[in-house]
Amino acid sequence: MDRLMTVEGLRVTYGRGASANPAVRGVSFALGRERLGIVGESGSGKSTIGRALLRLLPGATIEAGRMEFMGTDLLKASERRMLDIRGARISMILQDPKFSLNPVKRVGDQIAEAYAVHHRGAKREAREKALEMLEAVEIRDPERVYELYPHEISGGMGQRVMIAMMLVPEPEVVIADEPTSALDVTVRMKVLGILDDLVRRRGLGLIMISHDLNLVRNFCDRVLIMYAGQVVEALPAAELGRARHPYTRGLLAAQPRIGGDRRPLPVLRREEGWKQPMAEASA
Amino acid sequence: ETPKDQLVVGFSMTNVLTLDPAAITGREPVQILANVYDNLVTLDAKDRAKVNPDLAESWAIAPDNKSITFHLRDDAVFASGNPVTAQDVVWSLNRLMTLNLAQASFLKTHGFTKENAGASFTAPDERTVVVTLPKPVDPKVIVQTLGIVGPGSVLDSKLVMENEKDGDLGADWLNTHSAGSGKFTFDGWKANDRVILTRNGDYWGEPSAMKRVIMRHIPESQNQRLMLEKGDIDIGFSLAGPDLKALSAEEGVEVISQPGSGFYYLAVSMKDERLAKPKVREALRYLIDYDGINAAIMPYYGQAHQRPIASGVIGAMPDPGYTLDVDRAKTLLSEAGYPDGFKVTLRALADAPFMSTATAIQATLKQAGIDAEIISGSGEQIYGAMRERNFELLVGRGGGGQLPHPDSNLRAIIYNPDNSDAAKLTNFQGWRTSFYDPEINAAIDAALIESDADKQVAMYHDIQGRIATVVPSIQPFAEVLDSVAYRADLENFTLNPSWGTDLGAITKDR
Amino acid sequence: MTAIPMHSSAPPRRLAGLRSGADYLGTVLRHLAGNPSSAFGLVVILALIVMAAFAPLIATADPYAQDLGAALQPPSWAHFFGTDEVGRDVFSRLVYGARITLTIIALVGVIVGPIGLAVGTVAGYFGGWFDTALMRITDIFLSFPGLILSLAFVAALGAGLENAIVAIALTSWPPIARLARAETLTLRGADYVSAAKMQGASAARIIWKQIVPMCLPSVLTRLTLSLATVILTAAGLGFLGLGAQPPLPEWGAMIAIGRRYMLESWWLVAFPGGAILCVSLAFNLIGDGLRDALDPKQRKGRH
Amino acid sequence: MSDITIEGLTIRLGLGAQARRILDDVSFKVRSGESFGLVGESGSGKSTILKCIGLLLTTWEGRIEIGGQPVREAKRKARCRDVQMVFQDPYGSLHPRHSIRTTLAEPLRIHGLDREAERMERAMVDVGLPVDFLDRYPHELSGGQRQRVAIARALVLEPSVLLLDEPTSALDVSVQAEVLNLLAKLRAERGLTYLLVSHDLAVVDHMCDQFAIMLQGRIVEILDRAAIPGNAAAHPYSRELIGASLAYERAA
Amino acid sequence: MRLALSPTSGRLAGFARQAGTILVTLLGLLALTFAIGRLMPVDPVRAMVGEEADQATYEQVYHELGMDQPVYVQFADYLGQIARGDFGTSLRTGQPVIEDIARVMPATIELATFAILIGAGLGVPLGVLAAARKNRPTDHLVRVATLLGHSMPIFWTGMIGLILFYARLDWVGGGGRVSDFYDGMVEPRTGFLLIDSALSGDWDVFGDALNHLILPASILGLASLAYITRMTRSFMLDQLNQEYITTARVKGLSQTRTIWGHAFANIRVQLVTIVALAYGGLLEGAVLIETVFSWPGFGSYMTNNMLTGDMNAVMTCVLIVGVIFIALNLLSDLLYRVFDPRTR
Ligand SMILES: Nc1ncnc2c1ncn2[C@@H]1O[C@H](COP(=O)(O)OP(=O)(O)OP(=O)(O)O)[C@@H](O)[C@H]1O
Ligand SMILES: Nc1ncnc2c1ncn2[C@@H]1O[C@H](COP(=O)(O)OP(=O)(O)OP(=O)(O)O)[C@@H](O)[C@H]1O
Ligand SMILES: [Mg+2]
Ligand SMILES: [Mg+2]
Repeated sequence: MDRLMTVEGLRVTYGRGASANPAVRGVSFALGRERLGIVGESGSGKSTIGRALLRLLPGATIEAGRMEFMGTDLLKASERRMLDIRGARISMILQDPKFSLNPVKRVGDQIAEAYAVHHRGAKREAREKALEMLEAVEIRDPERVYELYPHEISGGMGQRVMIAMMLVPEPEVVIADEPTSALDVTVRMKVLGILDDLVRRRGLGLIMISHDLNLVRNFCDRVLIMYAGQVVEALPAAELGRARHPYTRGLLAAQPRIGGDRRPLPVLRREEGWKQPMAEASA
Repeated sequence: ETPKDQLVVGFSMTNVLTLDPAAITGREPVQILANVYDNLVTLDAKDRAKVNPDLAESWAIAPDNKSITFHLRDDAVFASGNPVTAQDVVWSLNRLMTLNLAQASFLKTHGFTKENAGASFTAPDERTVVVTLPKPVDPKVIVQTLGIVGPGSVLDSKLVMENEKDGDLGADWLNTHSAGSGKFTFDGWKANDRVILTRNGDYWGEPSAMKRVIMRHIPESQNQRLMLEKGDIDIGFSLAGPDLKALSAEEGVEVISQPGSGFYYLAVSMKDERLAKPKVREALRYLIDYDGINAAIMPYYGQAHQRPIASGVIGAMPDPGYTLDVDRAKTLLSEAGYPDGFKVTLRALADAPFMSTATAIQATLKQAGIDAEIISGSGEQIYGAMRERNFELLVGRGGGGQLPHPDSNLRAIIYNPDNSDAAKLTNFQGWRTSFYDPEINAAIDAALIESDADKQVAMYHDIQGRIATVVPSIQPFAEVLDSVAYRADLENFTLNPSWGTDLGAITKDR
Repeated sequence: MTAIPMHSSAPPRRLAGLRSGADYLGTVLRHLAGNPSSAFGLVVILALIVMAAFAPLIATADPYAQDLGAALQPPSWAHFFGTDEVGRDVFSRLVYGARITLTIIALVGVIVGPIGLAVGTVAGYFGGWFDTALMRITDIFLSFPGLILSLAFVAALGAGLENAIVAIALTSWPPIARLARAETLTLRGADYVSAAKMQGASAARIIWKQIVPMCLPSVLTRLTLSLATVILTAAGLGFLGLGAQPPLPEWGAMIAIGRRYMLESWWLVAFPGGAILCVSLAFNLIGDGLRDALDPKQRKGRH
Repeated sequence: MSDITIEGLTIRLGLGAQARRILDDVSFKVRSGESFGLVGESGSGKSTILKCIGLLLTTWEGRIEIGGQPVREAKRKARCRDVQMVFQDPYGSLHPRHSIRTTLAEPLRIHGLDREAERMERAMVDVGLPVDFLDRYPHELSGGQRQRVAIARALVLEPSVLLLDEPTSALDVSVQAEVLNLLAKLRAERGLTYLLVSHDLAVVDHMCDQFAIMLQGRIVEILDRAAIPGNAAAHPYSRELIGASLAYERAA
Repeated sequence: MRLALSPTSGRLAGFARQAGTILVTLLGLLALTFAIGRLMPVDPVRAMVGEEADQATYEQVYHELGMDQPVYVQFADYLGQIARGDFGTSLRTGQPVIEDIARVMPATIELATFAILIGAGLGVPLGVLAAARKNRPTDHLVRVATLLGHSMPIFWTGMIGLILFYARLDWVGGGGRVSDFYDGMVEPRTGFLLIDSALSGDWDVFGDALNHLILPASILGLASLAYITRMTRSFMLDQLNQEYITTARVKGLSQTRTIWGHAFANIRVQLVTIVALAYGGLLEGAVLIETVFSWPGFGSYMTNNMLTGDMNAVMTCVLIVGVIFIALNLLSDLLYRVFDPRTR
């Protein structure tokens, strides 16, 4: 398994001085050509990690022992250099298509643009790539959808457009930030299928951010569990059921199940000690 | 630099509402029409008491003082080419009285009416005009009246009647067209912008050296001043005091300042029981800082003057020498029963120099315990209130004087033949201030018909003496000055105190 | 089931909705003070208030005392800012004028805010023909030439400070009403408004208790910006002779009168002009700052 | 008694040409003390039904009765004391400028109820929040706590019917568990009637006895809870929906 | 801020509704103006007959003007007149109001257009710049610098401009639209001096007119600059906080392209709206600068007529301003439909 990315001791702090809010507090992991899941409750810093990797946090301070992507130091790289990396080599599928697409531009053009930024002067080619990509994410009538505006497409289509946009420049690493949270079950399954398929065929590194344990368990190779800005546990996805950290265990138990008994659901009782990662947590 | 054969004049034309000689109001239109229309006679620009021939070569006053006969010159033609005839003169005067607009009042004061106009103005032949006086007046006053622009302007009756609409006697057409025999003609004016006068090539006398005169609407005094300094205009007619002061020091610009007509005064309403008391009015007389105001505020607007008869006319007297004397005023107030003063309102136009003057008077009144609240506003809010006899104190300007005759001043400022509210004699400031003194009224009437010049002067002196003791409702503190600045390279520029400056006489020395 | 402890992650740091009023104000002020430009604005307004409060102590002379003999003196140690056309001390007049400026600002603020807020929220909440009618009226006032409207009202009611204030207020409320309406339109669908309806609250109660507090920040922001304009409009009315009446040392009127002497006696206009500039700038900057501090649009675009 | 009876509920919304039939002849019954679920695709009209019942929308046609009385005929205040609603988004349903105390006091004042403090405290205890939270503001609470406050606000008027519009979809599973437990407990204790909208069949299964599946403004099928595990639905859409949910869970 | 009449549905119904709305607004405007005319303590009759006239003359003119009719009769008469396309004659100039306005309007349009070109041409880029550098020195500098123009009484800046650039430096022309020498040299075809002189190839006149225009236009432009800058900055900040901006950056777009290619596309309609409104404001609100620069324009025409009580002229002016605002409104509405796919 060749390494695409190495992160050591990542700390991200929003704000300064008295209002400083350390959202990520020393996270380390490595990513190969695999599907790495990050789970954790709302506000635990999952999205922040994703954005920090792409240096997309203007108001925050990012520190790390190491933050490397295939030999490039992401911490020290110039903004110019980052422009070449963003999109082309690492891209990120943002959470909510409703807000993440430019409302006044045709969705097709937005996809094509992602390609064109990194392949100058090829407008027609960009269009074709975009159409191809739309087809790849199983959009039925790509020619028609290309011409639509974001408000004219459904949530599921939006999510797929977003995926198409982020995959069209053929990056090596994709960070998917809750790519399906806005979808209902039927659509969710389809979208995940597409993503999974693309990852397998292209052999890229995928970071899947979510708070849905079922999802991560199904679609990832490894899982990091975050709590309060730290990785508290790291396991192979298949072994999630055997997680030892009380937070992880609590999460697993709190889920209602179809056909389950109707006894009160176990709830989490948060403890200070949870903020300490398990001894062998670093992955 | 303005062109050599064109004259550029700056003034504020906000008040130019029409260019029909029978309907104009205020001074700016007079300045325009004076160069477009001729009168039978003109008032001398320097010697105020002198009347010069114009369309009339000569005139004679009947021995019984009941009529005046004018003899017209025979070479005068209108700009249209029509000859100027006695019929035109009579028609013009008839038109004035029939329309009964602003300019009719000059003659109405002396008994002329719409109804008697036909009998009063007659033309025995092509070249003779006879004016018969409907009531006894000093005929000299009538001659002078016919010398002022507006009532005396002679119109081209043929041309006007060609353009008559619905029996309006050409009023609509004359708004924007000229029908005169003067040195210039015009074709309408652009409100807010300019009036252009074009040389009348067929002028019966010496034609103007200027091909055209551009009269520009420049409402801001400072702008006028800058343009004058730079030579972008030749004459600035509506400059404010501070700018005139600065210009007088400027190389290449001349400033003249000479007595015009009317006074700056403090008026009281006699309807107010406090102000009706002579002692109170006398106290007010000593609460004006005559010297301070005239030195600090009035330069170029007015000069010290305390009597209601303009300087330079017959019967004028030196000032009685009132000064600011707070102690005396306080004593007078105590005697009147107001040792601690009182509260009043003081109205003044929002313009210079009224506001500053009112402010200054407010401060001196305060020293005697009189608490004056200033109300400033537009003409309607100030003089309108005065016309409705609904005011207390007021700083204003007025007092007749377009005619160089003491009667013009006295009639405007003190005369009040009927003090009832119903009389609505709003054109008399005596009535507006509710000042009523039958004795003075009679004296004014008598002086006007006195045919012996020396006796007449003595009568006017007596009237002024009485005024000093009865303390009427209006106390002048300055006499209006007309102040104009112009480029020093203009020649033959003579400021006419009746606002009818002859622009056609001007040449440029370059 | 027992109480769960608070989540450890910090609550979202939003300014909208802080504990008590005073606390809220404090936070806003701190936010404003933290930004150099709005801090400058605060300092100027503070200075204005101090000047107004302690005018008799700060002024070096009686602002109304005339000395016709010492008219139009240039700035000197005797008269810091020179004297005016009737020999009054410009500095002292400026200091006392702060009171008038504050009065204008306060009164216009007090009139315009509530009118605009009331019209806007009521129209927005009820919608339908009621909204149409109110908005038509607003449009009429809005598209009526502003200066003409104030001019007309001042002329109608008579020149004077109070009337000028009323006149300016009359022309300033429509934009605020529009703003409040737009805000209300987005708020009236909010769940907490529905919740209030479900509880049986009357329309008036909902507007007053639920909607008004939410419109307040943006209205306030807009109001500060209007106040800067108000000062200038007052000066413009002064220019046309319809502002405060003499001898009141109102800054706009001081400029209006002083401009006649401006070319020689620059101090007559420069100092009041500078003062207006500072205050108007200050309000503009505070308005900008408030916008950043309070504007609900600054909230993150997802939930 | 607070049975809910809905018959032929139809509503059109939107202006002019954009007007659309949002609900089309919807009928169902909920017996007093029961918990009834509404599931279906996004935009199918689930929330709209609740809004019609709560008279937040008034232009509907058909019949809605609670406890045998048509809702439109009930007095506003009486109706409000009977039916309360809990909204989906705990961040949007509490007024950000009102303290919890104000939020809870409002309904009491509107209805002029006495013993304000006592009632508020009881509501807080009922939903498992410490009484000193009364002086907090919404932004000082977690999502779960906010949702509890929203429930407390609904309870403070002691209604018999609760309309629950996706009350946990904005919360993560750990918090969802708290809220679901609370709702279950309250129903058990007070015999409340629930009408619960959710898109998560696991939640519906956990909470409801019966549920309706909606598609484009119509109810395609009303099923018993027991129909879920074996996917016993008849209508193809229902089958697809239940199937997908089961697949998702099984994969776990 | 958007004046827009809310986008309604159903073409025809919408159109009828809008027409009705416009009519009601205009009627309201007229009624308000009429009421103001009655309330104003200016007396057109007095203005016409002058201070010295006696009561008889006054009453005669009062009657001739129809002022002795009940107010509602006067208003109805006026409306009837307008319906027949007759806007009456100005008492102040004795000329048909429409002719007067046809003369003063181009002067103001010329001034306002130049001013807005300056204001928007500088304001929009500056606003974008300030937003992009929010809370950094550039931002503060831009805001304070542009606000300076907005915070000074315009008659004061105007006068200072004249003293400096006209009197001292002699860079620009003084008051008025053109030097007197050139007055009346070009045939008035459109009324716009610049266009007329260009049409007839009188480049001297063109240059001179431009020379007179540039200073008042710059000062007006400077005053609107602050507003436009602030609004641009504020719109831009709203957009820069949006998630789609992050999307654009994730794609690897540079900041410049993100701002101009993505954020700007979302604010252009709002921008056009506020610029249009600012423009409308300049058309009616340039009284002070027109006075200072002796500019024979619409603003001072309207104001002077108001102060004289020449209600015929004022009503027409107000009507025109109303129509301008409504037109701008419709324009902004239209632009929303064209540029913002969500409103189509
Ligand atoms: N722009 C910001 N400024 C200040 N604090 C922020 C900002 N963005 C996020 N935070 C804070 O950082 C913390 C981590 O946020 P983040 O968005 O990474 O959480 P998350 O794990 O993605 O949560 P969710 O599941 O809700 O998306 C939270 O406490 C949040 O309040
Ligand atoms: N006021 C309204 N005007 C026009 N259409 C409306 C209005 N309110 C709701 N709708 C439409 O009615 C339909 C049903 O909306 P509703 O909110 O009831 O759906 P839902 O089933 O609750 O969906 P979700 O699961 O997304 O909450 C939607 O298509 C919505 O767009
Ligand atoms: Mg996140
Ligand atoms: Mg819903």
